[in-house]
Amino acid sequence: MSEEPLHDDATPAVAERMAAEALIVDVDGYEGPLDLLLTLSRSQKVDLRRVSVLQLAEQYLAFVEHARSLRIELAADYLVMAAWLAYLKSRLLLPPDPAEEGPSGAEMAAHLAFQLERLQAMRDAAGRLMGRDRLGRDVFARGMPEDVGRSRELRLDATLLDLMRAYARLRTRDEFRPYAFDRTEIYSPEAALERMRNLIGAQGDWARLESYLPEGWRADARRRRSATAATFAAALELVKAGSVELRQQGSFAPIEIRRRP
Amino acid sequence: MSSLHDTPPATLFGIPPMAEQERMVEAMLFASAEPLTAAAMAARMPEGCDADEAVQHLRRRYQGRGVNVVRVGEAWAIRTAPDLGFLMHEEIVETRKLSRAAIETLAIIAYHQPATRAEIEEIRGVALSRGTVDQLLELDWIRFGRRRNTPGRPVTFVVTQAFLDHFGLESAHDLPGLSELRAAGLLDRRPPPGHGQGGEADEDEDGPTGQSELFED
Amino acid sequence: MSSLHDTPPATLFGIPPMAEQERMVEAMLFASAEPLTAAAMAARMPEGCDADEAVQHLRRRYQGRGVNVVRVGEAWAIRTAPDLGFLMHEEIVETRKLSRAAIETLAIIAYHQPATRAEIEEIRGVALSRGTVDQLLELDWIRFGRRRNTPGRPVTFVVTQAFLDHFGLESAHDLPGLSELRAAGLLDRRPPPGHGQGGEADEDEDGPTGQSELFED
Repeated sequence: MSEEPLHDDATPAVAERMAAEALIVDVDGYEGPLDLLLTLSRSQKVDLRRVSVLQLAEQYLAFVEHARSLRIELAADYLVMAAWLAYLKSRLLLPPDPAEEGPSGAEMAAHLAFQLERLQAMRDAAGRLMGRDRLGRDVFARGMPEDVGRSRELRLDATLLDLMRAYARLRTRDEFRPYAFDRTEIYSPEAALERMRNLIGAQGDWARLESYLPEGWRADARRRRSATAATFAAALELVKAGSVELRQQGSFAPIEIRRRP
Repeated sequence: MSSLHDTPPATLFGIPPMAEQERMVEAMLFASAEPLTAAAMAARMPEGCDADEAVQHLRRRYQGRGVNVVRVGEAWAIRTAPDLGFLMHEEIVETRKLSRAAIETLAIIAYHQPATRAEIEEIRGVALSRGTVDQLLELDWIRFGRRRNTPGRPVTFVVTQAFLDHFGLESAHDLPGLSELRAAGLLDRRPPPGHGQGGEADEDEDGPTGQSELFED
Repeated sequence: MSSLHDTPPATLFGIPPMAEQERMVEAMLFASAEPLTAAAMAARMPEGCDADEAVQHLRRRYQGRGVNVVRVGEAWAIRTAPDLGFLMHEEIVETRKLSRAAIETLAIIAYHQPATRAEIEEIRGVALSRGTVDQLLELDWIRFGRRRNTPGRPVTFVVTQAFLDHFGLESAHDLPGLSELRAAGLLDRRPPPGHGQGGEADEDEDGPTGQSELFED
């Protein structure tokens, strides 16, 4: 359920998540829908492998209904799960439609049972882990690490956290940088207009627009593109001013320009 | 082993006898609060010493004693015997109480490692909160592992030597109940049905089960 | 002295056998941050124990070993045998945090490698001092990479294996990207003032292009 959208945190989520978490806490202290389902499944008093998913779905939907009747605002996760369980329930109850694509109700139910069993297993494992003899509580390290033969060597150190924080700091500072155009190969419309004004007076015949590109801006593709755009913009400016005419014989045909007779 | 007093500090051939090497390893392990690898100890010992063998001798010597030589991942440390913890009330280091989310996240990383954020969230059924990972990183119980070779190349988390040291584990193989969980298929990366194709599960070059690459050592 | 394994942890009379008391003293002296008097140890031990006698046994046991039980005023402590002091030399290294300039430079090289001096200066917005580079080279965390095929053929910097080892990374690819840093809480999600769409800024979170060419070695 929460797998795809949350995958590798594509960022829009943090604030939403925090808000969602705040809500989750309100739902009687359950840590999410799976936790709630796990708690409900205990009421069936059977091995998790034998749990009736259909019954569980009904219990969950009843819980959600109940919460609604009490006007408890449920976090979105709970509602998504409710919708999914309602769908699962219908898949389990209705005879399978051979035309329908996707996993069968039984497969979906089996996966849910697996998720519950796995979550329970991880809880148990966490409990056993925390119950071990722990350093600093049950087992102790040397209280007096010895400083014999003090040879002072200065070592410079940094942790991975330092490194990542430094990078994060630099990169966030970047976000503050005022907007600036970083490209260098730019021929400005102002320059083009200046140049056209001087040249156009000398020519009365139709000439290709490209022939007005300045020297040094014709060979390199990036420079040519910039100069063409600027020259075209300047030409339009001159048409508007009434000093030149533009024509093009067809789509993608060369654009031609001449001084207005 | 013969009495240490009879053996000169160095033999004619320049390599100290094993009993002497054992003393050296003993001194170094006692002096350090952190686990030391055999390689790190060998680097400080005279040429030709075998820190690995010396530490094995030392380990046997301290069996059943008030302090023991324990293995911590690739390294060795001396730690007090667990049954004597009651004597050390004054030495107890109060640790910040971990949230349930942090404890579960830690367990999931330990048992499924290397584990991605998405996998942790899938198992717990809730988003992994900011701060939970941070807390575990700051405790130095988890670190970033290799990126997963799946779309998006997500970072993974693995547990650290400090984790092993804290929980008294020789290696991540020794996590309680690990083999039972694995046998029950509960550590498999099993995609939800219908996510079969294109999902992250099948491009896994890391193998179908978690816990694979880390234990290659 | 009889093996500890044969003796039960407590006798019929409730007083632990001497071997057990010796274990207790051993553990306390090991874990304590300062020398302990026999009285202080006795206070922590079960009723009826004789810490004085136990410490004498322990002292004999450690005679000739790599560490010894020594008297410090009225108290007792475990100390490295004097002849092994030479092994402690590497133990005492003063560590100092890397300067901000150095850590930032290192971060840029790690994320953007191979990186030229000009690129580092552009990202940091200040000139790169020779001392900073020298320091990182001396630490063996960066080295010179291949020259860049641009005018002037500037030298580039890349990170070293020692860098990866120190920071517990398998490769520089495994460094988390910006959005991952943010998710881990290492980066405040504070949209810059007047920068409407705060989040969009990190399309190229993995660090620009650089990363690809770098791993040719």
